[in-house]
Amino acid sequence: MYLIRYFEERVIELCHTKELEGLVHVGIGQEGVATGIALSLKDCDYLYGTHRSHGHFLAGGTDPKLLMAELAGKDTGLCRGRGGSMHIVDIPNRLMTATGIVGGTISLALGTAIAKRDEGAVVAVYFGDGASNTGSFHECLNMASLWKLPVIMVCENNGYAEFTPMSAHTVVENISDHGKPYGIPATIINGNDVLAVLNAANDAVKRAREGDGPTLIECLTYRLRGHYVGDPEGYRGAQEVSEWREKDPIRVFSKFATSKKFIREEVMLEIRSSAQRAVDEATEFMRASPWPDGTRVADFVYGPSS
Amino acid sequence: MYLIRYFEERVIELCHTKELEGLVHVGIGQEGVATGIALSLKDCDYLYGTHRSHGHFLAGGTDPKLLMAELAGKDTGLCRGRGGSMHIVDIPNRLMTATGIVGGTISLALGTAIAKRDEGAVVAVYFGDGASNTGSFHECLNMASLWKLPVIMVCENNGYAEFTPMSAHTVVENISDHGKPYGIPATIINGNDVLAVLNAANDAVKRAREGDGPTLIECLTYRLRGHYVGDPEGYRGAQEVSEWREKDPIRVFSKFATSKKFIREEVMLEIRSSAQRAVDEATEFMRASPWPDGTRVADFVYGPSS
Amino acid sequence: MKDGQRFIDGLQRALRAEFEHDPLVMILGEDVAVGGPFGVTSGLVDEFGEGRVMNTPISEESIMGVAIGAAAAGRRPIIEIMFIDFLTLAMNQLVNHAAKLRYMSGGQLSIPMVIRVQQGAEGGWGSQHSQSLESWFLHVPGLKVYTASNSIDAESMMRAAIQDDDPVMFLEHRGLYFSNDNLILNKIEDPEKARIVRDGCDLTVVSYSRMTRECLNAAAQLAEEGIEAEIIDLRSLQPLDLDTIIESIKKTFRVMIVHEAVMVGGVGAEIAAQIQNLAFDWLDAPVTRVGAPFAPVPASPILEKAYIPNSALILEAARSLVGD
Amino acid sequence: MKDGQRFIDGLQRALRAEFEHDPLVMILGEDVAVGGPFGVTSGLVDEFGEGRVMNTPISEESIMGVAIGAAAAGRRPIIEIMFIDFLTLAMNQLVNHAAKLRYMSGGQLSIPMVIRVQQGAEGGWGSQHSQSLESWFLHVPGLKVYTASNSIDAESMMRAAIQDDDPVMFLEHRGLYFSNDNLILNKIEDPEKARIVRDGCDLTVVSYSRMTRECLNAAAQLAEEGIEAEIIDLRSLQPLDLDTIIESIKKTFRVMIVHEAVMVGGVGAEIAAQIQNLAFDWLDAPVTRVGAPFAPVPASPILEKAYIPNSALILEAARSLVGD
Ligand SMILES: Cc1ncc(C[n+]2csc(CCOP(=O)(O)OP(=O)(O)O)c2C)c(N)n1
Ligand SMILES: Cc1ncc(C[n+]2csc(CCOP(=O)(O)OP(=O)(O)O)c2C)c(N)n1
Ligand SMILES: [Mg+2]
Ligand SMILES: [Mg+2]
Repeated sequence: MYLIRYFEERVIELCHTKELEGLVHVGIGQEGVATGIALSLKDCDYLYGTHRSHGHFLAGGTDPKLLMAELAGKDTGLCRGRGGSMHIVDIPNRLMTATGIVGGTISLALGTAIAKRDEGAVVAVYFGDGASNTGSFHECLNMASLWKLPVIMVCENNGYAEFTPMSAHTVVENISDHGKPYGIPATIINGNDVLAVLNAANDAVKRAREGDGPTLIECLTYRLRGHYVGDPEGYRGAQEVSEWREKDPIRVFSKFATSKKFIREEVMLEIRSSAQRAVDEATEFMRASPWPDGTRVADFVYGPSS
Repeated sequence: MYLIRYFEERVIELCHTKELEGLVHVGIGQEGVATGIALSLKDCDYLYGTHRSHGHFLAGGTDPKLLMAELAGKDTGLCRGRGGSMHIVDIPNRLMTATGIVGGTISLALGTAIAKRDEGAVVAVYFGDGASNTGSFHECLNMASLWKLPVIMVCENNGYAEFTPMSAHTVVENISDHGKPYGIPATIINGNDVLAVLNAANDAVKRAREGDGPTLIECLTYRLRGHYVGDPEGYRGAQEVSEWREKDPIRVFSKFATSKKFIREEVMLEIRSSAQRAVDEATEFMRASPWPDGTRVADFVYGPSS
Repeated sequence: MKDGQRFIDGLQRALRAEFEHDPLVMILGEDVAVGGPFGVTSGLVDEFGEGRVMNTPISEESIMGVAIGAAAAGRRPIIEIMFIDFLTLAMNQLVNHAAKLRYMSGGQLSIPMVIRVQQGAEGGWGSQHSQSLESWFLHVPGLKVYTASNSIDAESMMRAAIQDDDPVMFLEHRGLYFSNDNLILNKIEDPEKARIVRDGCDLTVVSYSRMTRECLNAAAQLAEEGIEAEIIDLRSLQPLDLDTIIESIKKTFRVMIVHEAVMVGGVGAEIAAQIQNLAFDWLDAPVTRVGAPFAPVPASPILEKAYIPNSALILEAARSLVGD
Repeated sequence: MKDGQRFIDGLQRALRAEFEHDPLVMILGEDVAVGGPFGVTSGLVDEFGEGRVMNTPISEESIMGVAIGAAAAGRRPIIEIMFIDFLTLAMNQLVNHAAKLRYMSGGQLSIPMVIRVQQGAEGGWGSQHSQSLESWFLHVPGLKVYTASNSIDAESMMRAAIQDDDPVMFLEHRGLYFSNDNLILNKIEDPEKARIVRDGCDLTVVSYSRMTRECLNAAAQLAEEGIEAEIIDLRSLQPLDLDTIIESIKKTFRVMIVHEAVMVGGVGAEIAAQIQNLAFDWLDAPVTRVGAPFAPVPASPILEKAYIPNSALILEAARSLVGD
């Protein structure tokens, strides 16, 4: 979680200094979800992200160097600079793809589940509260339940779709209610409690792996920063943000872990400083990396045999 | 109901003799729904159909002559021959449009409701059990409830989407279950009981007209003929069809009405023969009508001012 | 009529062969397990099971996504879109994911899938069951677009499409399914090469899909008038085999392009633009285009007949082109 | 910079004026009530209320349908699609209903609506937030397609679009929103007439939207080399004002078309095809097309720069065209 937090704080700085361009969404405040879900998955499993997926990928094993280089559009980036923040892909870690299309990866996850269910794989996919408005989400609930697919649908409910609070984009009380008509087991949990996320995810993974079909996990969380880097945030008050700051998943977990002595103070410090080091290294790597060759802009459109 | 039934039986004959071409879907067996809904609406209300809308339109006041001419592609047809069976429009009767796109009119109905709610109008829209698989249906449930629109969503659940029984296209038990997450009042009724349909529709219309928002009415019914005229119907057994023949909405209502003496036998006979006459006249009218002028094929693409 | 020579027979042979040849091949779509409305996939489910022949709900956007997700994970899915008109519901997944994932991932992902699409005007089915939208897809880098006018090409090109590592749209004209080939054709190995279906020296006629047949009809009439048309069936629209076209023009100096789609913004526009650039000095007359008028497809059989380009229209355009 | 001369100011004036002028006008879209991500609709909700400025959920397909249903019932809705890339989700309603309902109903229905679409590549936003898909819509009878390159046209054409009785797509290039007009322009009453933004006699350059500005930059450089380019800003893409183009060609004998969209299958294809037909004998050289390479829009700023056609590329093409 520290790695994700420090990484994204660095991303914001680099956006401000224009070392990073593009439309960048950070998930600061939502690290508990990314971390809990990633911990529940095995090497054989697959994951799909959203437009806000740096954390999903880092938690899933992505090398921060390759990610930072990608965000900067360098040739050493995960996607050779072609993807950028919203379209990262890390196949060695089975992080299939992020997407700039809200709700766009849910159906992809179903397809991957069909392809890989016989190998015992589970597929997790993220989507937001806003994405619950998209028709495709509902089409996928139907198909996932009809075909009993080993899919974990993780809703990061941060209470907003861009600048619109949930109460203004739906009358539905809980996103997890959508599971009911389909008989899809659905839980609501505190997404800022990484252990709660992990527990719920473990249950869902178990169910999926045993052939019992999909699970919907609604993680209540909050993004402590703007919708995108540069968002003036006129749509919410400082009070609300500071209340959620108290529930910062990293703060909550650190306090819990050190107070209960699961993790010693020194170890925690070491975790933090190694995360900081990794982010520094990633930044260095990004800076030292070459730009892609502009004349190769039309590479990778078709496969090598075409 | 007799008019619809006789009309569609004639349509089938005319398809077989090739006087009618095109892809034609009849709703024989489902007349109870069309009739009950139409009876609940006032002149100021609007209605949207599906690909199977001859009955919806006839019940809504469409002149059988103009409809028959349209199905034949004559210049005197409702749409000057441009629409055909799946794309009929009858604006004088506020029958806004049928559509060849499954689930395609639900959102249109919402828009018309927004436009006309201040005039006290109610908008009814039909869709099938198969259409409940389309994302747009769910997007519309959300918006209709969010905006409390005066919309009546009428599901003609005939148990099949083309050749696929409902159990194979969804695990959802009742289409009306989809109303729950949105707090949309939803009822399941016997769609072959025209009075039950009328009752449910009256309630829904009242609610809509009083500003209390949308209602979902699931009408259980059955199409006694194939999905389209010419369908070999390999996907269902004769036993099933004959069971439903017993529940034919016209037979049920006629028996009820005459046995309870609501309608005298002679009146019923007169209703039947006048329906038969209307269908004969429609056929004559269609036959006597001129074809559209082929050189005007690109008329009506843009409005007169363009 | 020998059944084996119908367009649909070619498709069925290709599907069956690829299903047998590669266990990763699968098909999904509405009612495909019962054969679909035209019977193209008839019998597949009995032979290869529901795991590989999947009926789907009416959810075009998401079943396109499902196919992409399966392809991304190494399967070779074929998705059937019952009518091209409904492909409008799946454009997001097709354009934003299928076409772009290889690129956006810097080559990490392949999306080996076939999008089978039935299309075209025939029988008075009206504006929403009759369109020809292929030109849209020419404009989408990452997609390939194949068509066929006969059973031989239907078979060999479908097999090639399934084996391709990129998303291939395969357009099937409804008016062709049950038609018999009226020519004995050789098999062309490369699916992306055009086919010269008739030799001629007076003008070049470029077409594809069902219109190839109308062109052949017109050519027979033209021959009686002493005009010999060379007819090229493009087969692949993306990539386009310009070489074959230009070579022919160097012999005929005159060219017309015929398609059923609306003329404005159609495939003919791109071809005409390329021809006038590549063969500017070889052209004795402007490139002529024949396509549908600027209107939706009408339902009335009389209007539909007036709408679809036919051999009379082609004849007229050819005569005026040669007279130019 | 005078604020009032920015592209976005023109749009805002048009929206406000039409909202005031006609109570049937309304707007709907994601976050429009808070101004949208670019602030185009800022303040409208305060002035005209939530009944006319409606925030919608993320449901592109259905909000397009809602707009159509409102238009069919007599309203004049404007729908904002935040990025053209998401319009792929609403193609069904746009193409199968908005464009066809007048036709299919035999003229009973009118669909007076405006589809405002932000689009274009700028700032490294990547393949799914940068496309230029306008050529698709040229191929759809029933739609009109307007663009603007400056605040004057943005204002007058948006007003005309809102008053039009047919569905009009209004394309807004993100790279223009906050740019100031660099020319003093007169207002052209007819939205469907092209604008000659620069006179010249050596070649004709046809463009639209942001690329008009790149063409002007290139023309300044060309003038220094003694080449005078006539630059035509098309404004409306459907219908196309071919007359203005052909008239210019009769003076220059050379023409090139420049757009940001992928060259293959772009608007330039249709224009080139029409020009070579209408002005065959007037052309001293083939119609030249400049457009993006055949690839999705890359995210990397360096690649994006290499991708978007710029004045250097236009210059090069112009030099070679004039030298031809
Ligand atoms: C299909 C589509 N429509 C609209 C957008 C613009 N958009 C980007 S993020 C966003 C809000 C998404 O909300 P949510 O799903 O809750 O995710 P969050 O941003 O809160 O993480 C919107 C509307 C988009 N990217 N894709
Ligand atoms: C978007 C779309 N997908 C597929 C079809 C093909 N199709 C026509 S009717 C139909 C089944 C519809 O089932 P249902 O909604 O239950 O209506 P019913 O035919 O039973 O009246 C299908 C799949 C279509 N017309 N539109
Ligand atoms: Mg959210
Ligand atoms: Mg049904």
